[in-house]
Amino acid sequence: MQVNNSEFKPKIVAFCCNWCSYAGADLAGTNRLNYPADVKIIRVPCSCRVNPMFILRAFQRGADGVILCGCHPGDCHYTTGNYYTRRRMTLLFSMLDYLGIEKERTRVEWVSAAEGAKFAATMNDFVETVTKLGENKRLEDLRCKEK
Amino acid sequence: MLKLPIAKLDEFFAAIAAKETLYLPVDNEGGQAQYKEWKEGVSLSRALNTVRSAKDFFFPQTENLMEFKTQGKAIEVIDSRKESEDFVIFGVRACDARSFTILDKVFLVDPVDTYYKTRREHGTIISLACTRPEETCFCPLFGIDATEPEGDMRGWMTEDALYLEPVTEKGTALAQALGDLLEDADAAPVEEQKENTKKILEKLPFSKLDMEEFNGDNLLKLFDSPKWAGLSEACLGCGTCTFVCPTCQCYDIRDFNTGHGIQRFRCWDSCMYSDFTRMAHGNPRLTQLERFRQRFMHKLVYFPSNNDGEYGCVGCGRCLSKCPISMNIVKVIKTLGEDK
Amino acid sequence: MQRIGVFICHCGTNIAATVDVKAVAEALKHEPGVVFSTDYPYMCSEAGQNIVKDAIRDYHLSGVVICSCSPRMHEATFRKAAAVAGLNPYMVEIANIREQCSWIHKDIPQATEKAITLGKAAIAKVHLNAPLYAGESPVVKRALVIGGGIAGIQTALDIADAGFPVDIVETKPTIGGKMTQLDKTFPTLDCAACILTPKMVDCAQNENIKIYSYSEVTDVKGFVGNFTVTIKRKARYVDETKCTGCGICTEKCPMKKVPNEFNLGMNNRSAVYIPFAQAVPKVATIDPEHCNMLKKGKCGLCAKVCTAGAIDYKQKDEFIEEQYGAIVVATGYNPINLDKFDEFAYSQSKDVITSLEFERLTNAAGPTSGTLLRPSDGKHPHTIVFVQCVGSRDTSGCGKEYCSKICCMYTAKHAMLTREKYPDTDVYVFYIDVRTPGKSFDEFYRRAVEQYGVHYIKGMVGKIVPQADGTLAVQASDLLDNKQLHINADLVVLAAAIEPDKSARPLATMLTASMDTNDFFTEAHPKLRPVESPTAGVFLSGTCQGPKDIPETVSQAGAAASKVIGLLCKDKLTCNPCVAHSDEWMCNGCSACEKVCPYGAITYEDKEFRMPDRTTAIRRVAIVNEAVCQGCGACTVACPSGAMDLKGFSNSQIMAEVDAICK
Amino acid sequence: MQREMIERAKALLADGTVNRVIGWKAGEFDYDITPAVFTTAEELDAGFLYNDLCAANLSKYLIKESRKEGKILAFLKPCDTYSFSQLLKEHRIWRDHVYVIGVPCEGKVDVDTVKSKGITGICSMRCDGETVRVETLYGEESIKKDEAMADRCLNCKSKKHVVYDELMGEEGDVLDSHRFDMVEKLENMTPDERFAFWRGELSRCIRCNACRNVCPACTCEKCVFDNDASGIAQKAAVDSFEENMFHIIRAFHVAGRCTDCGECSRVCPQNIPLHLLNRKFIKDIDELYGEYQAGADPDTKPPLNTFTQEDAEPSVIYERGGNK
Repeated sequence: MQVNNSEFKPKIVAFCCNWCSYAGADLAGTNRLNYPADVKIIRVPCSCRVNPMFILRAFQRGADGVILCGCHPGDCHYTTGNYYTRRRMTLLFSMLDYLGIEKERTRVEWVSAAEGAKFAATMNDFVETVTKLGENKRLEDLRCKEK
Repeated sequence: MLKLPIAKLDEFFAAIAAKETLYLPVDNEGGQAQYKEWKEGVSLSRALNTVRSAKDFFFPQTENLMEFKTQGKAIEVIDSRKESEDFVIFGVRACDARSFTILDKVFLVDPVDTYYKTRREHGTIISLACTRPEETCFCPLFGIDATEPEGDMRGWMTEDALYLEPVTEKGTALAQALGDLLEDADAAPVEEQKENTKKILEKLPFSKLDMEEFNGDNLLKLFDSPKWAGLSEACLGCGTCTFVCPTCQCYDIRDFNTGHGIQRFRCWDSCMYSDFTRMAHGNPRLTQLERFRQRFMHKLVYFPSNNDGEYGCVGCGRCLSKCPISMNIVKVIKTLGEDK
Repeated sequence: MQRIGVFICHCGTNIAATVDVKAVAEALKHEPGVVFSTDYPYMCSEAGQNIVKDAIRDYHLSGVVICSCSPRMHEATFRKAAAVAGLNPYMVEIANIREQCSWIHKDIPQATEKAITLGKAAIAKVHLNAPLYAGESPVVKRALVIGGGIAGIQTALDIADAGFPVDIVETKPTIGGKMTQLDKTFPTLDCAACILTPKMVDCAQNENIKIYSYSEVTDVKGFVGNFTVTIKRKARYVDETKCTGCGICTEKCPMKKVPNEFNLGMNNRSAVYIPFAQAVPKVATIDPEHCNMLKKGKCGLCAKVCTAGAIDYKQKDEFIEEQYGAIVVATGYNPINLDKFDEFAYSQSKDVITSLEFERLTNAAGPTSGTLLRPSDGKHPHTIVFVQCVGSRDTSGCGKEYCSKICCMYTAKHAMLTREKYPDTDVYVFYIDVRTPGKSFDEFYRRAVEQYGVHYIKGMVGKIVPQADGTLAVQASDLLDNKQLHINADLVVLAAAIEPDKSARPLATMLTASMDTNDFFTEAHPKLRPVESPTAGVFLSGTCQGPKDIPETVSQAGAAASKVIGLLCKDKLTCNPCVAHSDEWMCNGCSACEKVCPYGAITYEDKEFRMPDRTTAIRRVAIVNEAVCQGCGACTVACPSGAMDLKGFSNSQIMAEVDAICK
Repeated sequence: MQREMIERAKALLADGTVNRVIGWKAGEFDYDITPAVFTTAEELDAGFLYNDLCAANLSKYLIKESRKEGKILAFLKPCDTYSFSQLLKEHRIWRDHVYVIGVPCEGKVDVDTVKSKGITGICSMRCDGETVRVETLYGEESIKKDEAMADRCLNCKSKKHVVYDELMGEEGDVLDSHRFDMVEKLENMTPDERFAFWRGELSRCIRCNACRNVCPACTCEKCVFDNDASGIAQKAAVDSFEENMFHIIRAFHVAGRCTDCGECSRVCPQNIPLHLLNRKFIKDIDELYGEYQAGADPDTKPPLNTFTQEDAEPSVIYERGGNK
């Protein structure tokens, strides 16, 4: 399923943990499962490496959506990393929502190394959601817009 | 003396706004006054003064200077200055009106700060006499008459009318442009108001502080005073006093990578900050005591020494009411002044 | 400014068919710092690697970006190539333009544009890379085996044979594990004790092996090559060094009504006991819950009769700390609790037993000295029903979803042995499927059916109702004949599912080793690294990893041993250089990082600093043990000041990637 | 109380238990009180003050003060003891260099709140039971005390001292406050309304850093926003994004550590209700991970540095209130 977004192309940053989700993304590739090219992946050792600063930075620089993928809770390569991620991101997303920033622009999804199909489906769904929301206006830095 | 019935105030604002952008003090969500652009429905704040001073109009908190774009090894420099438009600031109090003179002494002397100069040239100031000064006001200490503020045009607001008096060419031109909206008037009500206000100004607790001690001759004595330690010990090192001050003029120049180029901008800096004037070798003032001392020595000693005795303070009282720990220039003057 | 070389791989047509590789090479050539950009059909080939190496030398590259397949595939390849050419291997970054680009996008302009963006992100990152150097950590040449069953024993023996000291920690008073309770073993029907007990004795006699019986691991610190393990030696109130195992105390002990766990409670033992005759170490243990002397301070008989003077009522739990280079988990299994299986009347009737209890009933050293007698009345059973898959392959939620793997074979064994010894007995086996893959396994099962006349019935037992006459009414369905069956049995044997020992979960937490939802330890790779845990230095042996029979357990035990030996042979280990690092000038000493570190890699130190204002200050700062840190980065986010950063994935590197992607 | 405190301080100075005292010093008017360190009985007599206007939380000063030679006597209000305890937990204060005397607090009168009632030219302000008598340049005024208090005192969370060496006056209790009412009100708005609300508030930020510098949880040796190497250093809120960024990250960095002392909102020259950001995190933590009061006890793990396997998924925020 390729999302039909002929006009607005969202910029999506996906942080993927090296051990599960990045491998899941690789598996999606190996299985030739399509998802929009708007998704660009940044490899991090563990989802717990992702600092809220990175997420805000992405929005500042023009991202329209940021998704964070990690191992399923309990399966973290580092045993506990994603549990911290879960708390941190829950609070961060809740704060963004509190400030009136569309909460659908941020997401956490647990994708294992075996879930190539889930990875592709997740990305398709996320791109579709963000495309519907349109451009990120509430957390943008006008200086970073291309003039 | 010109007069505008108070009922016609909106009409007056509209007439100015039709020509130029008009800014005036407006109550904000925080329950305080702030300069905002006048639009239909916006009303003048009743507050004595704004939290941020009027210096923002000529020396904004941030200002883009230029942009660099690189293509391969070529660098293109783009001037970020926008075409300046004329604007009018209404409701500037005497203290802020005087602050422009002080800022001019910094920015308009050689080398002239052209960014500042351009804004100055495009701005017309309509000042407004005070009628209800606060306990924190001490402008009389610096020879400022709050009943007769400086500006391109000065005004007095009574219960039923706004009295105006053009002072400069710019002010006269503006008055003429407004034409028949303003009528000639007798100055008596203004004089009466001035008298009343002066009585209150007399009572202000800090309007007669002893400033004798603060001159260049005492520089080292003041600098070495052991009292700075006690004065500065509670200082949080925040920039509140600096940023609400109408005469603080220090700025930092920074580069911001926009992803498409480098935006060079300047922004207010505060001598209270630990990285103020940091250089390659490090910071010249390592402790908060030194930083605190710098701010007051500058306003009370260095600046007057270089500017014919004019202090770098206009007595607006903003720092008195806004300092988180209630340490301020008045306490400094009183404490150090004792050592005569 | 770095001098960066960019290398675009075609991967044959894998990349080149969807990504315009020439366009990518051309576009990236103009990025800041890029001094060389090229493409090649197979970058990972020797010729391709040579292009990289030559460019590093010819263009004095300080950074390399390879746009190719996933870094999980060839990052190591290119890092090695860079190292050969004299470039620090950590100055190489991979842009994944195959799995995450060419393979998932069909539109060539789109895929090309994305490949360029990914390349730019990698370039942006490499600009901020710094050479990293792997540290080294010494290897303690001693192994710990947790669990003294056949898995632990075999692993320990193999490691000891290679010349390394190895300690076994066993919670029970003796090593031997479940296998000591078994009677015969399938499919050869040799006696379990006969093949196990010599190995137990070997352990006891091997100079390299030290057995901590009646002991538990209570704390594990450290990391591969250098674990510090706290072992709790539970007080057994008998001095192991003095006890000769003569057994007089057990005979004289007046408290003889303690259910004997070795015989699964089917007979009794004394309060001071030796689990069984061939126990290793063969020393007595006083059970504090039943000993009158320990409970009430009255008795003391065993001390009086002990000629060796080994009894010590004042003995306390002892904690010892030992260093190990490697840890093998061999915690084994237990049959599941059958409380949730009321329909089988396990708790209501003594004559409904588990297969393990059946083993004891047929074992010469068991409660009946090997004669098969009903536990309720001691009579010989004439009709025996075996029920398979009790709690295995159970999706109802009462049992386990997995297959316990060993039940089909041991039930065939039980049925066959019963028919052989007691030909007058009718034996029924109810099964869902009979699974007998394995050498000589199916032949064994067929012998049970064909030669010994065991009635195998495909179907499940629905209910077992104890009758007034002492028999058990078994209601079952025969799925093949599609009919209901009613059998009056004298004895019912349940093939209870097996599950990991309860000690495994807390142990996994201590070891920071991962487990699956069933509490079986997870292997580092299900196919390629089946005996290693993902936690470096922790290895898996036996049923703690999944259900296994004895030969499989022994072969896995040997495999784990060989991995341990491989590790202990090294004098030093190279550490992952992509680890956390704290800038001590920015550190607040708040301990947030320490709290989230799963490896205990962060400690604190009060250090003296010469401050910029020329004063001296003592500041509490975090210190990362680079050999312990695994580089997850949890600490970097917990740190509010940003003092803690991760090498190779630094804040600025990740933000540079973000910037490049969002541009 | 003030007299008693001065006497006790003098006694502790005299017997050598402490060599300094941190407290509040009288200013020009009754309300402009400055935290100060006193070293002699004379200094105490001349300037030491404690009344219903002494609002500053002194705990943060003890980071530096406790590292100096000798012991310092600190008078801490209930609120301040929470901050103090949290700082101890984070190893920021050398406990054995501080002698803590807990002093009661009946809620502090806030001059900005009084001014917001239209009273100007305040030259003197005295609490007289439940009434605040104000002398102004324009005559005398009076106002009820609870109308003169800031939100943080009206919604006081606790009158209990969580840590002290000695207590003066009666010990109070942890209170049931309505401190989350405003957070809830915001949560019940539509996202658009919330966005408008916070834009209106945060757009006034002048990045003076008063909130950060006064905050007893913000104790970094170098703040990320001052550190050019952090990549997010800012000196001025150049853009609406930076206003958001600064306040979100600051709130996040103190999440689970903020004791809700309310100093941030007290000192904000622009009257931005910054405590509503911190309270949001506190409320979320309470609701999602169980009640947690930072500073209340020395042992519990900060909620962001721990977890349970059953924690809510981040998707919980899609379902939770706040999207009506």
